[in-house]
Amino acid sequence: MIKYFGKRFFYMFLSLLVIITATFFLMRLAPGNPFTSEKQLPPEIEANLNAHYGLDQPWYVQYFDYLKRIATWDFGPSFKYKGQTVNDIISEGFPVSLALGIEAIFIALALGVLLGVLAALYHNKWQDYSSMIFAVVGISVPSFIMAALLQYIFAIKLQVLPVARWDSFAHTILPALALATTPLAFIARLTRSSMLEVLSNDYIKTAKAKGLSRGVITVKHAVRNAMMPVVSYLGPLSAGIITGSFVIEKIFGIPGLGSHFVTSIQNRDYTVIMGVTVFYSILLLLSIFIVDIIYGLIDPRIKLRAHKKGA
Amino acid sequence: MEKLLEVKNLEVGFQTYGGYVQAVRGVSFDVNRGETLAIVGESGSGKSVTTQAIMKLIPMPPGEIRNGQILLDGEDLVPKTSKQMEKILGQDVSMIFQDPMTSLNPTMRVGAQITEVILKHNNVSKETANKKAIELLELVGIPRAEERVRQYPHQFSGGMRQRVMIAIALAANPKLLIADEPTTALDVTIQAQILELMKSIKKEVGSSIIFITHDLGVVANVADRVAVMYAGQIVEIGTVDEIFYDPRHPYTWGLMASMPSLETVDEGQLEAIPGTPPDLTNPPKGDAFAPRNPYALQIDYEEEPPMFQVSPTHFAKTWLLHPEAPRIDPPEAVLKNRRKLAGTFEKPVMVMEV
Amino acid sequence: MSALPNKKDKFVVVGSQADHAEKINKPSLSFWKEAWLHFKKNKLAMFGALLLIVLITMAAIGPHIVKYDYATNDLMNSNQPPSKEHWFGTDDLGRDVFARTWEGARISLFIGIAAALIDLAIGIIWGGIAGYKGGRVDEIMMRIADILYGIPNLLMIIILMVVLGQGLGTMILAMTITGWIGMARIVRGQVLQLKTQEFVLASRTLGADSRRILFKHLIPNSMGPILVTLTLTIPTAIFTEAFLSFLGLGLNPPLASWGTMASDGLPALEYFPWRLFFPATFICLTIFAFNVIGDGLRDALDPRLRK
Amino acid sequence: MKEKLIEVKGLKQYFNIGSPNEVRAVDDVSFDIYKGETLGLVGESGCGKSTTGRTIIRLYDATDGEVLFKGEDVHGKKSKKALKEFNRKMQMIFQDPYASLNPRMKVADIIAEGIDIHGLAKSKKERMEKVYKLLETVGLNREHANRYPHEFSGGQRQRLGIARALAVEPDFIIADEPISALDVSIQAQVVNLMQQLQKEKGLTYLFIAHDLSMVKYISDRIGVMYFGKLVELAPSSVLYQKPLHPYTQSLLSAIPLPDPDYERNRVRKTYDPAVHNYAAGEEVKMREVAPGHWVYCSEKEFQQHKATY
Amino acid sequence: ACGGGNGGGGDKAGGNGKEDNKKELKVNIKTEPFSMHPGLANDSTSGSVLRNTFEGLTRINKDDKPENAAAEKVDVSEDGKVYTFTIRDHKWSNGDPVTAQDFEYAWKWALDPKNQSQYAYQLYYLKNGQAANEGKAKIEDVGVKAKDEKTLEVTLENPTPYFLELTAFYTYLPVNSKVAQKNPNWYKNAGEDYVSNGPYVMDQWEHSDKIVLKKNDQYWDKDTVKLDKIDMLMINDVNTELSMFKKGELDWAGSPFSALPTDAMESLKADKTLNIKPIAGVYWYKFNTEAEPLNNVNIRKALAYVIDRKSIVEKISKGGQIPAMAAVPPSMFEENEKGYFKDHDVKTAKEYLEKGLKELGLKDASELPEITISYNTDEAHQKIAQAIQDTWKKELGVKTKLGNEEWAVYIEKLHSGDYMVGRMGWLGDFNDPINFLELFREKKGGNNDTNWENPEFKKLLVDSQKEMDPAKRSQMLKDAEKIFVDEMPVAPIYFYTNSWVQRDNLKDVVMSGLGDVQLKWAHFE
Ligand SMILES: Nc1ncnc2c1ncn2[C@@H]1O[C@H](COP(=O)(O)OP(=O)(O)OP(=O)(O)O)[C@@H](O)[C@H]1O
Ligand SMILES: Nc1ncnc2c1ncn2[C@@H]1O[C@H](COP(=O)(O)OP(=O)(O)OP(=O)(O)O)[C@@H](O)[C@H]1O
Ligand SMILES: [Mg+2]
Ligand SMILES: [Mg+2]
Repeated sequence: MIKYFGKRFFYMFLSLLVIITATFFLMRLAPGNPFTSEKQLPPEIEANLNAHYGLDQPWYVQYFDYLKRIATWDFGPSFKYKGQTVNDIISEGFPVSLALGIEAIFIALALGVLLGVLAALYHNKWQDYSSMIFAVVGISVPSFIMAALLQYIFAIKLQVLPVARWDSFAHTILPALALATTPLAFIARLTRSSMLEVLSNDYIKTAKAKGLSRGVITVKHAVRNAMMPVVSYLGPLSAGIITGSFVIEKIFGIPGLGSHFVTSIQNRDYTVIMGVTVFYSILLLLSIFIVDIIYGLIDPRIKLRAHKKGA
Repeated sequence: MEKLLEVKNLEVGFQTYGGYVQAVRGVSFDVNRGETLAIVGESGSGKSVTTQAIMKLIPMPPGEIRNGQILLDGEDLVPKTSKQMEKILGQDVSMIFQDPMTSLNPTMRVGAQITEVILKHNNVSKETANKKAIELLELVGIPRAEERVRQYPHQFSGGMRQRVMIAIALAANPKLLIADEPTTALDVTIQAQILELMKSIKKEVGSSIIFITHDLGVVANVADRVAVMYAGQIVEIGTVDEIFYDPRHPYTWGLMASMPSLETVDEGQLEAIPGTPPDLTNPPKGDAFAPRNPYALQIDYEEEPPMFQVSPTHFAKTWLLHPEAPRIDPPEAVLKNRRKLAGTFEKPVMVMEV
Repeated sequence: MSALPNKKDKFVVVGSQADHAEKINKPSLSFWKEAWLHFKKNKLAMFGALLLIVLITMAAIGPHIVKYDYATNDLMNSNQPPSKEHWFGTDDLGRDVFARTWEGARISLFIGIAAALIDLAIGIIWGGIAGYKGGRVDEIMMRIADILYGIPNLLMIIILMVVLGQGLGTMILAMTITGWIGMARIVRGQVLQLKTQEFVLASRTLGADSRRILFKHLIPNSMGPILVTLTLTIPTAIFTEAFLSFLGLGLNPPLASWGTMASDGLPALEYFPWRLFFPATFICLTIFAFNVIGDGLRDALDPRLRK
Repeated sequence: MKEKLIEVKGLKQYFNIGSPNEVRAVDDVSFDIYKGETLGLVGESGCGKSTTGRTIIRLYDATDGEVLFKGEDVHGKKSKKALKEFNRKMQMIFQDPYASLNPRMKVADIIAEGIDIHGLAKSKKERMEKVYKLLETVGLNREHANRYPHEFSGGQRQRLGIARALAVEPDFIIADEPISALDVSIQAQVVNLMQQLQKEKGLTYLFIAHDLSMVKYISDRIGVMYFGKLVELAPSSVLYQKPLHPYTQSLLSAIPLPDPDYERNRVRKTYDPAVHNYAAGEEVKMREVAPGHWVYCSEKEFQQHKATY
Repeated sequence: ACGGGNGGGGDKAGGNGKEDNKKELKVNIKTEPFSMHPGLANDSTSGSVLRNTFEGLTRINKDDKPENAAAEKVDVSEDGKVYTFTIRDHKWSNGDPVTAQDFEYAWKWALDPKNQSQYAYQLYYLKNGQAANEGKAKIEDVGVKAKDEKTLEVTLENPTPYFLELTAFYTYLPVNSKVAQKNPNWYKNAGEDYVSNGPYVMDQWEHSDKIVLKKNDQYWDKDTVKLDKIDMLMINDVNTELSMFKKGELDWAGSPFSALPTDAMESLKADKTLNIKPIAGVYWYKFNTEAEPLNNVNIRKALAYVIDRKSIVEKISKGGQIPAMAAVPPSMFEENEKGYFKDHDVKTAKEYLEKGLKELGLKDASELPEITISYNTDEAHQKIAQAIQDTWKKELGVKTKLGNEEWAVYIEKLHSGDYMVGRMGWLGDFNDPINFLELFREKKGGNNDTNWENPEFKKLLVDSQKEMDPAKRSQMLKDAEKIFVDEMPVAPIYFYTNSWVQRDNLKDVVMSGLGDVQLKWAHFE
């Protein structure tokens, strides 16, 4: 077990290193720099700025300096937002994205599983068709359109919810819904197909032969076993969702982390790009790891062992 | 003997893309209290479908029970809803499936899978159910049962799992236990253990058993009576001795002859049944076995044979038993074992129903 | 008994019909034919297929059936609602939305299909080799895939777009750079499962080399899941294109894709809804079509669900 | 003395070497197979029968030991060409008639795969002729060439598997439980066919099964395996009449026979490896108790066996 | 749709109107400001906030003229090079008196190279300002000196006629030197140490979310200030912003804090809620005068003359922008409303084209090399580019292609001359025509980009700097502009406007000619 964790963490560390390296160099490859502005800076000033942020150093010095800093969980100062550090940006934006993300995951999971289970239980009946049409429609609408539509309908036309911003619970409803739509639909479909598979298993027949009621069979025997693919989808998904969505945050004016993904690149705010990437990657790797652990909890057959890594 | 189960003229079919499959075509038999009825027959002959129909486990759709009655203690199960069946399943009838590897829920503790049935059908507390589960595991010969209840199926070997399945099936003291090829997936030594276990349990608990297999050796071992199925019909049914020592249906002959026995020393060819089973989407006219039957009569190709009674307990569905049929001797392998059994009628009697 | 009519002449032994016995009555159905039969029964999937055919046809002929060119401005006639003249209305530069929609269909579908095909090629090779070779090779190849998968996709795409400049090629490259991983995993999983199957062993005992085994046995038998994944990759690509357009990283105008049109039309939702409605509807319909076709295929190709 | 076609010497096949779940699937097994005979191999599930067969045909690389085919080491380094030639001479028939045929290939292509790989047909026509001939050899007809495996019944499929193996004109065929998945009524078809082919083509078989009655019927000699070891090897009738190793005895006593009277009286013996009570350092190996009758035993047991034989 | 939206907005506005004197203002500043330190701020968002929290020496008043603010009195020396400011008696929000030292400290801080101020060049007018910033002179030698608590003496490099305009700019704002020296991080967050001397103080700063200003009790002119609180939200999406305005969640939408969605313009115009005000800014297309065929002045002229600016402003940008046929906005040179040539002058354009082609030895426009129009990724730029592309093709038969880049890349491309035709917007930092001409003074000047240079033009600009007579100076600049337009290194497209919607009862929001907004006097009626 310890060996397993050791190996996992080693790989996580390795992945992270590769990700950091790749992003670091990709970023530097991108033309433009953080200090470009409409009115060109005098070259002396620019050189001065570069020197201050260490951008005049050879790449390997910058690279290793950066690695050293990250090792102490210090992502450095933002190049654009004077006086703010990347750690500040993350620690301010992440809680918002996290709260929104959790709400969205909750909606997606609850409704998605419900729909998927219903569809599987009533395979090829109207319940199945309507759930799946709902799911496919959910998948078919790009999130920026969905967000704009929700906003238009509920906030502007019906005036029942606020248009935007991050204040009260009412403010969270539309963005959470918009954020949840696609995963909801995915989860519904995943659940359906894995439920169908599970339902065709012999142990479901056994359960029926025991005289258990349909509800008990569904909940105790089928759903739990059908959750595996959902869990593995949920891992990367939640990493993506809780770090915020650019689209949703932009349209709903939410001060989350997601907008930094895009704006930091556009601003060439190197440290923010790196910081956000590293943070996201760590979350992603962790979530994949957690998924594997949950796997083990759900399915006792899966042993966390060093030499046999679950595919 | 008292009849526990009566199946009358059961017809089951499936709507499939390839057409309508008449999986069970008018099957009638009964099971007495405390007896073991073995059902043998080729793959696809409708053994599983018949028994699953009794438990109403046929997926509907695409399946349907088209016709017939299934009387359990005189009560017809066919019209029952799945809600009503819940009370009967597990309690009055329970089932063991072929593959012990997949018949248990892999993510649930073995104990919970047993107590589940007990709690459903008996009004007892969790602890009592737990105790009962441990007792059951001991009954089916699993050592250290107190520890084992807390383990998961994957921690059990195939034979042990099948024992667990038996424990589950027995949990609510069912009147009828249906075992659908319970030993096919196991190897001989373990098969022998499971068979012994089932026999001893039958003695102890007194349930009736329907035992499906296509291994004649197993049949000889466990059965009191044997039903031979072919193409969705019972073609012969009788006591185990009658079937093994005085079979009347050419398909039964074929089965017997195609198996070498340990004593067979001769180097001759085995008597294979040529050809393949009929397609049940459009079963052939007349006797379904005729195309593969070396003794087929002209009429076999034209008219379905009726059931003939050969003894109070022995029936066979073949024109060969018709008074006008020519006398035909079974193959060597069958002849060798043939015995004159007490109770056999002088002449077969044609009956419409069993 | 006496009820029986005299059939004496019928009671003669005629024996078995050995010939008849080996005959296969059912018409010969290849795997694909059977799958098609199943697919046909799935009304939703058939609807999707039909929809897709219509969309593809329109992409082919659509731009030619109106007299307007997708790129020509007509500022005096900007933002006209749908009319007899302009069936889908005009956009803010007065361009005919109908012509642009079908021009956009070409590009969106092209992006989708190209990205999916590239994913397919890389995925099959990568996943196939990893799965078939197994052991160390598999471990290393999958590790690489894992690491690539760990890089935030969006970040990667944006950075690539920025580094290489915007354009169709970059867009497809950006999408496929991590897009193939899903496919590779599917193929690997299939191959892992199949390679211990007896028909593969049989081929090996006959002396078949890895290539033959991979391409004659393993890949054809993974076709079901591969196809399903493929039908789901196409909408993902179309989707990503739309998303990138929303970020302003779309194609260079006056080229139109549904993505650029939709993100163009989004702010006009309240005022000139047709500018969003048409491209958005067609994005949704296309994704819908591919999804239901994918689902249909999944059901039709999965023998377990088919039973 | 008959000509030895296969000599298996000290064959070992371990899986997951070095890891905690190392499996010694085959552990130091030696036997010979004579030209033209059928050697049966029985034992309970998981005792290493399939692994033995697969290692012989090089599907696995042996951990240790050697396999000689016509005196040549199978596992030794070989050129591609020699390997191919070897692949022709040794073939395998598999257990699961459903899994052993590629469901996406037409019967003709399945059967012709060996022909294609080894370039045994010069033209398309010749190829098809061969396929037709093979189909007829296994009792099917030409029309079947254009069909897909799933349209066939289990017995027919198994015959297709045989046809595929025959296509490269092998000398030796390993049949890994070729009939266990088949119906009783169909089993005989396959067994008959195999016997007929053996007679016609002078084939040699290694016949793996756990259905002892069938094994006995088809084999000239039988080997009994237990946990990766060969524990007894004898001509088939001898093995049934005079089983020496307690495991063989137990195995035989567990087989149900289609005879109710016999069944009512059958007494099952159980095997407990502890009965041997081998002392530390005692050499346990295969010893020839009577001509052709080998048992895995210690010197002490050997003397006992000899005495009571 | 328009009526409904308006109705909704009206309801809400009416509701708010009931509470007679609403004292809270809600605006959207779109994005997080880069910095709230006057010396570090380098973007308009930061400016929008700072302008209302700090008090510079001067403030642009309702008449768009600098008036004394933190300074009570200004004396200018004869040669126009020495300014002596007397600081008004007033306090920082924490009660500290505002002193001349605070100004000296702030300006020197910004010029100190170790402080990385990107806008330090705004202070280059000070003597030794540039040298100090480039590390070539000591900070102590910069021409700003606190003679005593209340007297600030500023020495300039050159006589700068518009220096009092500059002192209202945010880089010239003071910083409480006591606090700043004690806590170098004082400006990073709202709180006790974030002290200012303007009409409002920053009460709350939730990064990327909002800034809340409240009335400054210590402000010297606090009786003029009517609002108690200003919420400055950061909502990036302009559609969302407008929707919020319509729903009553904002009191202001559009320029200068943010922008209005172009698609909404028509409906806003129809409702008569849209406000438009020309500002000192120009949108133009720069020509790379070293790239074939743009090195030919006639070709450049042809391309510039043919552009249909009226259609562009009416149909694309829609914000009431003024077609630009000159370089300097009409707010500085009134006559530029008409410009130097006719808009969409196809005939003349064709003549120039003919001439240009002949000079290049080409027969037909189709033989011209393909021209790439570059712009940075943005919908509006893209649309204009498409319209111009279309016109060039239609009217002149010139082949073009579009290329867009993301801002950071684009600007670098332009600065390095790696382009043919590229769009650029230019906004004045202070109210003086020099803003729009100066950047073309030298070929290598950082913002020229066109590689164009003209000795006469250069001389006029240099001389104007020393000219103390406003009228003469103005004429010199006009002459320079004429040369510029004649040579056409850029094709002006339009002059910027601010367009916005606001609550009807919101009054006295002062918008300068540069487009900046002052909320000092703002109030609800
Ligand atoms: N769900 C189903 N849908 C369609 N046909 C079915 C279904 N279940 C069973 N059948 C068909 O019914 C027939 C009888 O099947 P059944 O499973 O009873 O055979 P069996 O005698 O149990 O065979 P085996 O020995 O292989 O278990 C077969 O032809 C089978 O194809
Ligand atoms: N590729 C493999 N990797 C790891 N272990 C294996 C592998 N193949 C076989 N084994 C193990 O080796 C042992 C012998 O397996 P083998 O398949 O040879 O048994 P068998 O006698 O053929 O059994 P059966 O009668 O069930 O076919 C088993 O414990 C099996 O789990
Ligand atoms: Mg069955
Ligand atoms: Mg095996």
